[in-house]
Amino acid sequence: MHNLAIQHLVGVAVFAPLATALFLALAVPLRRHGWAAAYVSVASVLVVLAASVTALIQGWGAPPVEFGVTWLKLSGVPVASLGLRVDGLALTMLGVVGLVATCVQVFSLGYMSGEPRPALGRYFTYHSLFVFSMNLLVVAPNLLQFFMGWELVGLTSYLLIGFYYQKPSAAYAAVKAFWMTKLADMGFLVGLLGLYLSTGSFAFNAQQTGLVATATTLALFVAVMGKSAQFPLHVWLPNAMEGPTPVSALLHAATMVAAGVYLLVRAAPLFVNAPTTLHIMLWVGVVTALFASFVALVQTDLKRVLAYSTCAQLGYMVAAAGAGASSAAYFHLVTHAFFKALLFLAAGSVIHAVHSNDMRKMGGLVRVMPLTTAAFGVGTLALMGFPGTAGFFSKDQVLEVILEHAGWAPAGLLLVGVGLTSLYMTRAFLLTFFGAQRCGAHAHPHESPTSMLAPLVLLMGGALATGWFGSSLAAATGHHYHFHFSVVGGAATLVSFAGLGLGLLFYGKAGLAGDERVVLRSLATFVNRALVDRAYAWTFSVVALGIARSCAWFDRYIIDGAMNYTGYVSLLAGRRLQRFQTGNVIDYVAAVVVGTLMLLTWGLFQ
Amino acid sequence: MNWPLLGITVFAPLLTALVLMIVPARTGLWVRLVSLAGAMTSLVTSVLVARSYDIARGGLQLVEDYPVVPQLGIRLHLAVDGWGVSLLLLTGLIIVAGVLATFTLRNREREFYVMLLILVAGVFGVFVVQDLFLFFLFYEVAVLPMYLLIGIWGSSNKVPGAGPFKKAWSILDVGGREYSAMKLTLMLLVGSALILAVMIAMYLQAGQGTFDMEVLGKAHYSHNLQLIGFPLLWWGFGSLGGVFPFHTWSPDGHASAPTAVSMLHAGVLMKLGAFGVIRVGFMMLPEGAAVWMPLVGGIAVLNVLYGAFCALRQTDLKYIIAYSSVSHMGVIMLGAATLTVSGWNGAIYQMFAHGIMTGLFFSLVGLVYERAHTRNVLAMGGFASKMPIVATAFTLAGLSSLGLPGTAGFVSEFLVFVATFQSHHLWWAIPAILGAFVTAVYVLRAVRRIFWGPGPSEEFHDLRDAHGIELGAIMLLSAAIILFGCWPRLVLDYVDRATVDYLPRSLAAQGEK
Amino acid sequence: MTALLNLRPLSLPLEVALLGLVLLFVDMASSSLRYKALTGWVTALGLTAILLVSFWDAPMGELGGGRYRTDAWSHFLNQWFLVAGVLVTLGSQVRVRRTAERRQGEYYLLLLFSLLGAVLLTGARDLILLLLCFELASIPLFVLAAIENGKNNEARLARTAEGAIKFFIVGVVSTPIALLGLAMILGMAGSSDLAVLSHLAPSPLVQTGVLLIIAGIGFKLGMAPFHMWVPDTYQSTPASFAAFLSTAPKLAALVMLSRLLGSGLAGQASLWVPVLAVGAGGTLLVGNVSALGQRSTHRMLAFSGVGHIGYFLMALIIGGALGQQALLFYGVAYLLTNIGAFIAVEVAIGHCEDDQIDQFAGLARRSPALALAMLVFLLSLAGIPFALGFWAKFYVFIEAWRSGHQLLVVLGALVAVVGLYYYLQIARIMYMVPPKEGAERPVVKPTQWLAIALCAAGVVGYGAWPAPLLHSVTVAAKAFVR
Amino acid sequence: MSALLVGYALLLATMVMLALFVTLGKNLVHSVLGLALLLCATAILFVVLRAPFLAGIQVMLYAGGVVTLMLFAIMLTRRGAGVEIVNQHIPGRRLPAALMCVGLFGLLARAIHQTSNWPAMRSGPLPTTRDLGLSLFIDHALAFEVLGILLLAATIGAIVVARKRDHGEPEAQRRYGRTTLPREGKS
Amino acid sequence: MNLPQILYLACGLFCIGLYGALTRRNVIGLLLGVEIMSNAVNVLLLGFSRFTGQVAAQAFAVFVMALTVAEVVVGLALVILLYRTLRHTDVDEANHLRS
Repeated sequence: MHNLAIQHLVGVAVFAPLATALFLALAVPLRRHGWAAAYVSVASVLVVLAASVTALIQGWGAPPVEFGVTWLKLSGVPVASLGLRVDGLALTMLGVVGLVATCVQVFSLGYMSGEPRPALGRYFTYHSLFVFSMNLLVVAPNLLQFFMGWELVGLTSYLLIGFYYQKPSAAYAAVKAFWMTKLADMGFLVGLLGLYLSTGSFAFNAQQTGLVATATTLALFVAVMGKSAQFPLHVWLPNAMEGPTPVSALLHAATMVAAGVYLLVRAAPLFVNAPTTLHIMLWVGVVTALFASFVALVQTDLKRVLAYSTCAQLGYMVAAAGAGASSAAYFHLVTHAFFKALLFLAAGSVIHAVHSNDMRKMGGLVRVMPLTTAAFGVGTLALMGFPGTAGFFSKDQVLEVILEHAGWAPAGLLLVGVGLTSLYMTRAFLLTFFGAQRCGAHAHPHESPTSMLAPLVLLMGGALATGWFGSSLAAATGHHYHFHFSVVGGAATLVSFAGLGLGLLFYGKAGLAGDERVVLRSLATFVNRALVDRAYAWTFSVVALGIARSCAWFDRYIIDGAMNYTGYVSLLAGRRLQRFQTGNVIDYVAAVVVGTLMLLTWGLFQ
Repeated sequence: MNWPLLGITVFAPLLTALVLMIVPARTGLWVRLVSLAGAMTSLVTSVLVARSYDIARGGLQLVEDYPVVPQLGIRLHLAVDGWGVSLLLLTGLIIVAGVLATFTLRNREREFYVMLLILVAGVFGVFVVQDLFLFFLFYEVAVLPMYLLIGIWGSSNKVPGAGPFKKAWSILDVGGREYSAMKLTLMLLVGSALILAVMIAMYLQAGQGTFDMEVLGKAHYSHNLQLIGFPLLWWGFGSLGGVFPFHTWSPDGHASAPTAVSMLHAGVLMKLGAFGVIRVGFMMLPEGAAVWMPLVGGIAVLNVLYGAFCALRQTDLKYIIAYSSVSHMGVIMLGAATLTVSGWNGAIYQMFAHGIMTGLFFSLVGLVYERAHTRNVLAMGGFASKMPIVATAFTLAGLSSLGLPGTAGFVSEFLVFVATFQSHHLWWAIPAILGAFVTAVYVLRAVRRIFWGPGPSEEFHDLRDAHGIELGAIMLLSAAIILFGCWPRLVLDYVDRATVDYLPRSLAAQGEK
Repeated sequence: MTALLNLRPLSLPLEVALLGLVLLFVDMASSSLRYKALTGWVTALGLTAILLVSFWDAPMGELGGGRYRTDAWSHFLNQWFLVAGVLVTLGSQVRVRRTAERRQGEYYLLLLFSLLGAVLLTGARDLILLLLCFELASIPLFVLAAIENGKNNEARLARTAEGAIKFFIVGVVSTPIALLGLAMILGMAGSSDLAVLSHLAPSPLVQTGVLLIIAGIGFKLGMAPFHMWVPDTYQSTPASFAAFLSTAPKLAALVMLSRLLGSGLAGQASLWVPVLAVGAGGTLLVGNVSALGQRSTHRMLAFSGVGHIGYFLMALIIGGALGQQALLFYGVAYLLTNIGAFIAVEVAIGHCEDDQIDQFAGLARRSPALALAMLVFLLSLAGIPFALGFWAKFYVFIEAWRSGHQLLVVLGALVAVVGLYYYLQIARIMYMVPPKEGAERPVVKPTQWLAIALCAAGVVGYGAWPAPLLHSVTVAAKAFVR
Repeated sequence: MSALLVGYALLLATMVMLALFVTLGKNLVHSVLGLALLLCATAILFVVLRAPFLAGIQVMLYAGGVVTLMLFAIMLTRRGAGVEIVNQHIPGRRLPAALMCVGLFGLLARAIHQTSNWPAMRSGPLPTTRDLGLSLFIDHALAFEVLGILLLAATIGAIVVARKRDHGEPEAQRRYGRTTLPREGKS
Repeated sequence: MNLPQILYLACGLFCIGLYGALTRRNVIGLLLGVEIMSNAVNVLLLGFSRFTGQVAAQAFAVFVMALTVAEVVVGLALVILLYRTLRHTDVDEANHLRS
């Protein structure tokens, strides 16, 4: 009975948003009204939050439960089921999703208030759909359902990035995001199938060995790279910033992109059997963390800074998972969810005020929007890993386990990344909120309404506090963790302060002019060449479209041509034959005689 | 319940067609209502058939058997297996949607619906008839009305041949609707001729004096017949199934066909071809199939990728969808060629899923074309703001076609991919999965070009969203996509039952080889 | 002598002859043009009556020591010859009244002569009798083809004369060729009785004879390359006469070949089967490919008819009862379809100066029923399911495959697709091309409707339910080998 | 005996020469007359072949009837009085035609040459005219009847075809058609 | 004097007649060729009759003659028709009906 209650709660958490989304999709007048839809959606997400939190409290420490129905039968035998897996991991993640989603939706009430009403309705419908998809993924009892949720969040990401579909760049960004993640998802599919074929199930803890394990997990990891924006499949994430900022906060910072890491945590039993994969993961994570940090350093778009920062932080998580410490990755995931959501929402608040993403058009906002500044500041500190904030604990754990399992080389590189993080965040913070006010004459920045500030406050709390729950979180996922001071942690803190100092040095006085330093400028030129982006563009426009062009030509002129020429030649043959039909009867008589001769010759000599 | 459900399902459209001939032509509304009633009758009886079918028992059920030509052993032997149940449902859905989608047709609608209903009767017949001869006959009945349907109600999209192709192209009037109709008919009939020849050979070699598929399926055929007969059947049925070199009627045909016809044709008719390959080719000539299987599978894979790439290049909306059909039919053939339970289930389910999906696609394309008066996607843009429902449904269909979970397309593609992993030809999986990705590329590209981007320009002033009865078709099919994507067992359990019955025979032949 | 006087087996031909006599009197008695139309009615009603009588009075028996014998086979054929006669008489009345008003009597009389030859032919079991009946069936056709067509229309009259003279010239050269062959056979056998012929020992001269006969009859049949006259003559004659010319005499020629080769010279089968197989293949190809791209309806149908002869020859070389089944079935299908098609053509475009297929433009709107009927005939000609023509082809294919002519079957099936191309051209123009400026609804008289409706009913009815026809064909074919 | 043989050979040679004259001659009337001679020569051959009755028919029917008909036809179709009727060959046809005919003759002759199982001479006397009559009226009685109808049909047909056109006639005649109606049916 | 000789003669005559039929421009000239051909058939028949003693061959010959006459009668009528409508009797000029 006890378990059943939890399942009901979790079920509500999963299906309430689905019901809402369907309801809003079908109740056209309601949706077109906009606000009504918004409130329905917010109400539903509050229900989700309540259910999630209750379930979390109720199910704390309880043994995992699974509940499912057969979804697919082959040869009359069930092979796959859909259902709920309720365990610590799922419950905490549900909580995170519920909380962040609630914050974001409430924030959106203010942020999106200027949208046309039908668009507003659409926006909240998508949001509900997203919450459903994400929760479906979170509670997935097997890899198949996980995949479904995985794809559905990809879909909602696509829809939400393309929310301003009339803007060509947004439309393009949405499609690009979908393509990239879909390309990576092919890996998921392959991994899924490989798992099924080798073990006969879709379970997260199926036992594989050797090459099969490596292949399967590698394939799955490709999907993770796509979803969690790991180098070199990260290119969609900066573009994804074309979506509304709350969307970036929820999907492209806190939850959806973290789904990849969640998979690594969820399917850790699988990955454990594949050391090669883990090794690759580690280095992909490290490279991403470093690369993205460098790129973030020279962005002028506030959201892009945050986007690359997300990339980098996901790189930390992946690296941690690659080091075999999925709990550390999960810890960082959770803390990151809060402070990055906070950062994005604060950035959203700013953007709402100045109507621009460009940091060069901001500055000096601390005077008009103090609370936002505070929120952003807290987020920045958390991200930098300022001692006591959430980021401090999680990053510390990540670095520590990496050092422990993988040695100094990756850990050292990640330390450099920590310094860079501090540097670019300081830059962003200073450029946005301090110095001269650069938003044109006709803009009148002002503090955002309460609906936007309340979530900020809530998340500020999260960003500051979650770090202290590290051990509980580890316990929930069946691990042991206890914070303790370590060498690498200390080093990280030092490096972080160094970055902060450097940032103050560069930008404290100079403001925007800080970007003019030679190092940064050369970095900017290098990064702006955007080799990765161009490689993709070239692959698509030259290779893929080239193949497509030749296929189409081949089809039209060779395949169809063969057909057409068959017809054409038959018609010509008909005309040729008709040429024998001269109209001269003597020819006909001659034909009779020739026919007779032919008959006789052939008949008598056969 | 002793109603002859199958008989009603098959002959209700025919009777409706006859009734239509009596209905005065001036009363267009009556024509449409009568057609709708006929279509609904078939849908309802299809559902009843599904309900009456006992999955646990399996095999052929609801048997009806009447002699037609006793001298040749031809019988009207109607019976349904699990596959039949699912495909009947599909056909019922599509024809109802098709009639709804053409409710706005205002050009010789009586003849149109007569043809349409005759066609549908043929389709229903193929799925439930258990006599090879009548199978062929219904097949032809389903194929032939296409000629007039496309030729009269179709649209032209001339393709001027370039360079050395110019002369032949202009003489044949490539791309014209009459050209398309003729090409379609001739290519399919060449296929039919081959089928006919093999059918006669099978009938004579079995020597039982009957065309009963059960009997013919168990008969022993010489190695030569198996070896030669199978590729001919594959060619013959494959022509309709859009198999690679014989698919070339399909883009032009679909592009020229009117909405409901495209819906039915891509939605159901092409399935007849694939169904024929499986039902007659694989199941009756299993040894031949075993020998040719690598080629069949290889071509199927080629289909998937080739169709997708061709679609990527197209700028004509209908061509995009038409090539996507070619690509998806490859998935069916691929599933069939794997000779696994999962593959065959996937193939049949793909027929079902693709049928609904492409039906939806073509109904939407019809709407867009009707309102935009162009099919050139490059000229479009921003339509979503004027026709949100169409945009949504189109996206939904696109998602199903790229195999997004929660849509029917996912289930079938997933099953087929599982099958390719299980088959002896693991490499088939790679291009197949890649094909699914390319599908994502062209579908979303099309969505972006048509519905997204800056608002529709001045020339598209009479864009209106789907409304009234048009919504019926869209809603019906959209709901079906989601329903059967979320809960595939509604259909898959039937399919699975039949596959379990049928597959071992083919596998045994494979083993012998 | 008593055998000679027992004319019971001859009753059907005698009835036809009697009808001819009646017709002669009616013609003479109908003093004014107004009454000339009576001759058509008399012929139609008379033939119908004979047909009806033949259903309950089917005399079987022999005459002249077995040189003439009626059995189920001949009876079946006779009935269908009568059907052809009735249909053509009905279908051509309007046209005959319009263009040959003063020769209506002669027209029907000659038609009856030709029919008489055909119905006598079916019972003949003697070389000489066969020849004479065959010629009786043929010679009136030369005249019928020449009967003027088109009032005061010099161009059309010239065309008619030209077509007729071509028909005649090719025929008149072919006849001696057949005669030479027959003479060789008869000389070598020493008797004209087919029963004696079947024991003929093979020798080069006999073989030559067989081949010459095939050549000679191949002319009438329109087998390639003896088919060249066919399109010209069909084009020059009115469609309602082409309806007759393309069916009854062809069937007669097939009867002749069946009798001569199938029962008389069955011993030489190893010679004529391969020869005819090649002939069949060539005819299929030449007929169907030549019809591609034809703009003249008559010519197209003529070449299509040539193509059909290919299928007939396929049926012929199967041999035995099975072959006869296929042949007779195909014959009935072809007869109903082709007569229907030609009459429909005459109704649809008969009043036009030329017979270009463009004249069909928009027929589906001008006269939907006529267009539908024409479509049915076209589909049947093409061999599309649920039309009688499909069953006929199918049956021929089955039996041909069974007897080992698989390649011919595949060829036949493929050229059927080629055929579909040009048949659909007419369908296309009827249904898809808008009517020309000023094109009127075709005027269809009741007799024409009746003829077309009967043909269409036969094509569709037997197409939907071929079992009864198949049954009677089987019975007839069994009698053939007995 | 040898004289008979010489005569026989001469007869055959004459026939061939006459046939060649008919086909190669330049004047149509001469050709027709040549044909009459050929037919007469054939009649002589028939006598030699012990078929005197047929020889008689040959002379009467052919030489008398057919040739006369042909002459009539020639006269009727002359392009004008006094113009000599030239019996031309079509240019460019002679060589192929000759080749064909020679080829055909070669094939036929080869068949005759290779045939060895000639039917044996029937025992008893050669058939007489009486035998022929019996054969015609008993064995082939029906055929003979049919022949009658055939000839009737041909006659009627010939009249139908050769009769003057109807439509050029004055309207008055057409209206009172009774007086001008043909009576050919009686024949 | 034997059967093959007569047969050779008959075939020879036949081919000569055929030559005429193949080359003559005038319909009547063509008919002359045909006459020679059927005459040749009769020669052949009577040859058989003489050397095998069959009466059937003779009977056949009678019919052949009658048949030929019938054809000639119709043919000549057609010639007259042709002349009347086209004002000539040349076979190679009647070539207006063609594809």
